[in-house]
This record gives sequence, structure tokens and C-alpha cells, in this order.
Amino acid sequence: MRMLRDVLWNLFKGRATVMYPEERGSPPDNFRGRLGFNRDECIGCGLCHRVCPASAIEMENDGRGARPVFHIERCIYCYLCIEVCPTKAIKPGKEYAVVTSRKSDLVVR
Amino acid sequence: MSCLALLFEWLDRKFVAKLQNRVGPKYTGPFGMLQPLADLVKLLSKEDIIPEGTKTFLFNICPVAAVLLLFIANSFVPTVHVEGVLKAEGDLIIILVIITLYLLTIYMAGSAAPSRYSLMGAARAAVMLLGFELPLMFSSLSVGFAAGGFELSKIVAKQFERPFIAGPHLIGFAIFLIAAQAELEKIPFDIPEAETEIVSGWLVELSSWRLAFFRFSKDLELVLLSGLATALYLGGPIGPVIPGLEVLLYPLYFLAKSISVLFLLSLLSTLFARIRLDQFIRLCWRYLIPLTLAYFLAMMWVV
Amino acid sequence: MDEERVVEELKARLGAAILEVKVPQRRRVFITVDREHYRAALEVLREAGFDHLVAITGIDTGDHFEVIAHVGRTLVVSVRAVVPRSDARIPSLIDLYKGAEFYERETWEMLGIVFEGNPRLTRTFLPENWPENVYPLRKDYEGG
Amino acid sequence: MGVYIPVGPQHPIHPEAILLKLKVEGEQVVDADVDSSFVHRGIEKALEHKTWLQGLYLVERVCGICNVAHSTCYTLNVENLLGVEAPTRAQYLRLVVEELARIHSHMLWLGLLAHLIGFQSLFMLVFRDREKVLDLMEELTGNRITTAYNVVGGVRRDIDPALEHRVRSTLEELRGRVKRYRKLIEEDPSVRARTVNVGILERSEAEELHAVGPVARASGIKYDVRADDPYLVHDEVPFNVVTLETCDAWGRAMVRVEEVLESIDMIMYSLDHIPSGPIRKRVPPVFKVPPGEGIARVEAPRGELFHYAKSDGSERPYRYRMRTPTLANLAALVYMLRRGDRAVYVADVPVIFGSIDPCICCTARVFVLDERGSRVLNLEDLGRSRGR
Repeated sequence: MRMLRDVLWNLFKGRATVMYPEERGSPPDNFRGRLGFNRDECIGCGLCHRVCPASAIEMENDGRGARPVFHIERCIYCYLCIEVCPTKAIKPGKEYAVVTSRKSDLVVR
Repeated sequence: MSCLALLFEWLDRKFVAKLQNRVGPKYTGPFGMLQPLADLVKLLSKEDIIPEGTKTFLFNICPVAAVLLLFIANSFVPTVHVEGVLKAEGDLIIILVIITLYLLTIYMAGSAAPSRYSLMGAARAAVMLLGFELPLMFSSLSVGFAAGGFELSKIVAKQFERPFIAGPHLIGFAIFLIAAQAELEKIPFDIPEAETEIVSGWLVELSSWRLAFFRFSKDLELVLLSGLATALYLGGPIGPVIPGLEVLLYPLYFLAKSISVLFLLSLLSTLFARIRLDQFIRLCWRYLIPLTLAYFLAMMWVV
Repeated sequence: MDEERVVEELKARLGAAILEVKVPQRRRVFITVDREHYRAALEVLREAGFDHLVAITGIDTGDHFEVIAHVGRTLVVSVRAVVPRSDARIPSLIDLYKGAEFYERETWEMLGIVFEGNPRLTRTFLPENWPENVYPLRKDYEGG
Repeated sequence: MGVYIPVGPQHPIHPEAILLKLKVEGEQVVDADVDSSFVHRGIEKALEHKTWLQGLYLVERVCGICNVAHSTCYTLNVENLLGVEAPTRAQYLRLVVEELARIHSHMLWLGLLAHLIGFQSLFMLVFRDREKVLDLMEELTGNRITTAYNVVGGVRRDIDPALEHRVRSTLEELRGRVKRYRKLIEEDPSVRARTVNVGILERSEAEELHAVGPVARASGIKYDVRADDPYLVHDEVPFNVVTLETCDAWGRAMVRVEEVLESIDMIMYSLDHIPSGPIRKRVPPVFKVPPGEGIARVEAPRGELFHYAKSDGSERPYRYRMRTPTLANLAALVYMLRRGDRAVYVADVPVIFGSIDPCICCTARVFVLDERGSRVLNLEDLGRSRGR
């Protein structure tokens, strides 16, 4: 019967549920979400490609040299690439909903 | 009556959700009121699966029988007036017999399927009957004795001045609630359905319209038992009225009273963990049944 | 019991059977024995109060296998036995340490080292349809 | 006599794939066996193909709930091999995150226990309160479950005063809630009816079967790696090793609830006494580890976690072995189900099974077979076939 107080108390409390699609909480400042990439700042060193634990980064030649291509569907959000990038060309992001119906949305160039 | 059944399911779900700090049904209709209906329609549209080795006749007849039985039983419950839609000599007894018959359909549906889970669920349901049937019967019959007859109309009429619950029948009401909880297979007595042990017991092999019918029959039973409790202890649909407004006020009284009973049942289901079958039987035979018999004999003596 | 005392005790009881002793950190002792003295070493340890078997590790070093039994609560003694590839057998510890069952079964499944005396060397971790005599943690195993 | 009832690999008892083969007579279990081959992922083999740095993120994914324990164990192991020691502040932060993870793991477990015994309200309320811990984890580490917080040489993020304040106030609030749950488990008749004297594992039996973690502690064995083999700053932060002599599922529940309170105290103490200074020693992203071997042990929420590493001097591990707490407790679980001297009811099976807090993904670390069953795909193959 110990539960009685708790459940009756809940009658007068608001809901704990977050009505997700309608109300979206904003993640905290250092949340690791979908990363961004600035191609102009990249020097093509390939470090990110080498460290990525999930093999989510492939190198692709775009005429100026090898540049990384990020496959978000394989990304494990460890942000190792951001840490090793010497020019800070890879940017942290806060987007956490990466669901899409097109695979091309999940490639960051 | 069907609307009432669906409304009661919605109320039950919403209230329990509130008690657990959740939201409950929300999207279908205003405040999710149409969710039970949507569930039913969805189940009806599902693929119909009959497992190999099923006794098909029983499997098909049980859901239909369950719903029909409860419709009949519900027709006896007084809702808008001192009398129900149907009326018969000793209709309280008829309702009690139907409740037992309904459990029989559960048992047969569960044992018709070849699954071991459903067989265990059916067996558990049958064993549970041993525990709660006596309290359910005797607590209802005592009221009948006190009222001097087993017609619900008579019992309700007897409570014009004072509902039975205000007297010594409070014990009977409590016993009735506990037995009803077991009959409805709600927590803590959801032993035949126990999800984490035998998946969902006797329901496990039911699909499509059979599952829909059984789920609907559970809602009907919810209405039946809260309606019955209202009639037996709370004075049914009657209450203080301005003359001429009975037609309007009686249904409202009935709703208010039976919904309070429903809320009590829901509250009860949030307070406990599911107990084990042997513990349930022990609980019934050690405490509930002696208490019931004492109460019954006391009533007989008073009368 | 500290590291040195354990080593002394083992040396006193087993003598030349101990091939190598290493104490890489505090509370860690690695000793190497030959296969014949593997059980004897663990019997000594069991008597000395090391009643908790932490794990059994199997390693494929290329030319032979190694089986390491780690025992102890505060101080962990790892007893290593060398098992030749051609004759991958080693006595089971199941009568000394009852809980060795699942560790030995795992090592058997992954490396194919037979633990003589373990009554239940049957599949638990690999799927039922896994081919016979294919041991995934061996270094010559392809595809992993 | 008796019928076999399969529990699993798909069963509401547990979201993970494990098969308990129960032999049942009436409502009583007479025999049991375990088959956990459904989710073997071959992580130990895959680790041999990853660099030491990448391995950390794979190890973290052995288990979602105890990922912090795994990454702590891995980093400690690698740091020992490298001869690097993380700064003291980093060690304190690791401890804070480890204890936060313990709180959320134990509360998850408490919720699951409530679900297993059909106590829906307790389940809902516990999960509601656990959410706050996850929010703290998210703020501190950047993610809710798979934290990627520990790195070789330290931790990745520092704690600022504002966050520290939030951690304190949230935990203070949580302490009150957990105390209520403790009272509930202590006194509620239906919870007691389902857990007291269920899943008996006597002290001598627990010792013999090498039970670890709360299972061992509920059987009266005072064994906790944090106390017996301190690895972070556990010798500086005071805490009690909670033990009970009840030897049953109820005792395991109480031990875990008490440990949550203990963890809250540990976090508070650590936040009070955390020294300032760097949080990380830089280690190059692709590094070689000198030849050698080492073991590391961590008290994961479920019990003692053991890692063994062997390096041959290259940038990849030669052999990496993980022994997870559930594997250690598996023998005890089978024993509890099988024991003939006490009646085990079918309704008790979920409680017994749940009481060891099983984590099957940790226990079996699998291979994925292609349809012919002849070849094994490795993680890179899978990544490729998904990517294209």
C-alpha cells in the first residue's frame, strides 16, 4: 500500500512525458549530434579517415586532392574526427534526429 | 452499451496513466477517447491466424459466445431506471451464472490452441476461479438476502432511502471489488495473462477478430462489474431528483457511480505487483473466503 | 598476502616447474608453468585461499596456444600454461573451481582447446549451425 | 513427465535474445538450461583488427548499459601497458561518470524487476526518475548512454560549476525518491511475496560458483572490486560495500537500491574533493603499445568486469579478452533454476532470471553468418553492405 501516496500524488502533478514530435527539448550545449563539414578549411590530411572507429569516413578525390566524405548512417558520434582535425574543418552539431527516407541525406561532403 | 464499454476502457487507461505520471491515449479523437475503438478496428483488420492443431470450432465459437454472454448480462443491469433493459425473476443469479460461463469460454479458448503458454494461461484461469468465485457469489447474494429478493430492480428499489454501502455492506463491497479485480484479470490478479511469465497466457494464440472480440468482452465485463457494484451497493441509478427529471438524471447518476467504482478498480491495479497463483489461492482461502462466509452468515442472521 | 609471498609459496611448492614469473603491476602476478603443472599450480593457489576464479583466457600465439587462469579477489594470480597446437588438450579445473564450466566451454568453442574432465563441452556461445572444427579466435582463421 | 517450455529467444521476460529451456511440471520448474548463442558478435576477434584507439569505441559498444565500466576498464588496461597515468582530476571525473552509470543501471534494473513482477506503477515511476540521471550524463559527456567520455590518458570533458550544481541538486532530489523505493521494497507485501525466498543462492554456493556483483553481495560475500582492488581514486573516496545475508531476489534488490544511495554519496564526495588540474594527457591518435600483457578489473553495475590485453608492439591488440559479469553469474543462474531442494514456480522464473541483472549482449559477443552458414562476415563487411 506504500504506492498509494505516490500514485495519488501524481493526480496533482503534471505529466512526465515529453510529447516528442510536437515538443522537442533542446539538447545541452556539449551534446554530440550530427557533424558538419567545411570543405574549404580542409587540407586533406586524412587523419579523420584513419582514426574513425566505425569506418564512416571515406576519402574522395575532388580535383584539389583527397577530401573526406562522412556517412552519417555509420557514424557513432564519438567525435574523434573533430578532435584530431588540425584545421577544425569538421564542426560539431546538435541535430539528433537523423531519420530520413533518402540515403543521400546521410552523406556529408 | 458498446459505447459505454469503450468509454470505460478509455477511462481506465487514462486514469491509470495519470496515476503513473504518464499521458495515456492521446491522438485518436478528443483526448484520445476513440483509441479503444481504433484498437478494435485495427485488430479486426489484422491477418487471421489459426495455429496448426487448433480445435477450430471451440476457437471460433468462444469469442462470439463471450461477447454475447456479456451483452445479455449487461442488459439486466439497471442503468437508466430501477429496472434494466431485460428483467427476469432472480436476474442477479443469472448474471452470476453468466460470469462463470464467461470464464468457461476463456478456459476453452485457451485450451483450444496448441500453445503451451495458452494452455498454462487457461489452466491458471480455471484455478483462479476456485479462489474468487465464492467471494463474488456470496457477497452479491448477501445483498439479495438483505433486500429480500434476487431481482436487481428490487435491490435497487430497496436502496431508495439509503444505499447499502452506508451500512454493514461496506465489507461486502470491498470483497466484491477484490473479486471483481480477479475476475477482470487486472493487476495484481492478472495471473492468467502474466506477460513476463507466459507471454499473455490464454490470449497468446488469438489474433484478429478473435482477439478483438475477447478484448471487447473484457471491456463489457468492466461495465458489467462496475454496473453490478453500483446496483448492489450504491443504489443503482437512483438518487435525489427533481420530479420529472428522472430520465435525465438517472443515467447521469449511474455513470457517476459506476465510474467511481471503475476508478477504484484502476487505483487498485496501480498499487500492487502481480502475485503468484499459489499465493492468490492462499490469499483467497485463508482470508477472503472466511471473511465472506462470516459476512454472509451475519447478513442471514440479521434478515 | 602480497605479491612476493605468493611467488615464494608457489616456488617452494612447485620448484622448477615454474618457467617464468612476472609482476607487471601492484596486485598482479603472472606465472608460466608447463601443461603438466597447470593443475598443480592451481591446487596450491586454491589451498592458499585463492578461491575466486576470475576468468580463463585462451590465446593463439601462432606456434602454440596459451591458457591463462586468473584467480584471486584482491591479488590476481594468472597461471599460464603452454599448450602445443598439435595436441590441444589441458586438464579441466571444474572440480577445483566449479564455476569454471562456462569459461572452459567458451575457450573450447573459440580456440578448440579441449578441457579434459569438463563434462559439458557443448555449444553455448556460437550458433547451432556453426561448422565443426572451425575456431574463430585462432589466428589462422580467415574472414573474421 | 513434464513439458518443455521455451522462454526466449523472443520473450517479454527480457528484450535480449536468450533461450531458457524450462522443464515444467504443473506450475513448477524441474529442469533448466541456457542457450545464449543468438547474439554472438565476435567483438574479441574484431578488436584484433582495430587500432588501440578505435578499439575503445568498440569496447564501449559491448554493452549499452555498462559502457562506462567497459571503457574505464579498457583505458586503464591500455594506460598500464603504455605507462601513462591519467591526471587525478580525470580519475575523479571517471569515478563520477562511473557512479552515475551505476545509478542509471540499477534504476533500470529496479524498473525491470517491477515490470517482471507485474508492478506497472513502480516501473513507470522508476523509469521517470532514471531519466534525470540520463539527462545529467548527456550534459556531462555529450550522450545519454554511449558516453565516449573516457579516452586513453584521461577524460574528454570537464565539469563546470553550473553543471556541478545541477548534478548536486538532481542527485539530492533523487536520493529522496530512492529512499521511498527502498521503503516500498522493504514493506510492500506484494513485492515481498514475489521476491523473498525466491532464487535462493547460499553463501557457500555463491562462492563455489564465483558469483560476482550484487548477486554475491546479497549472499553475504563482501566482494567489490572497488574496495578489494581499487582502480580509480576509490582508495580516496569513502564508501560502504553493501552486503546482505538474505541470499534471495529480495536481497539483490535491496543491495542494488542501497548501492544507488551509496553511489550518490560517492558522487557528492568526489565533487567536494575534486582537485583542479588538467583532465587529459595527450596521446597521439594512432599509437603503438609496447609488447606485454596486462589485466584490468572494474566493478561494473552488474559485478566484476575483467579485461585482459596482450600487445605484440604493434598498433593493434594481439589478443583482447573480456569477461563480463553476466558470464560469471550464468552458472549461478542455471544453478538457481535447477536446484531440486526448493520449489521453483514458473512465475518465479522471471524474478530469478532478472535478479542477476543479465546482459546477454555482454555475455555473448557474436559472429554474423551469411545465409550459407559457411563464411563469417566481419564488421567491415557489414558496414560496407549497409553503406552501399
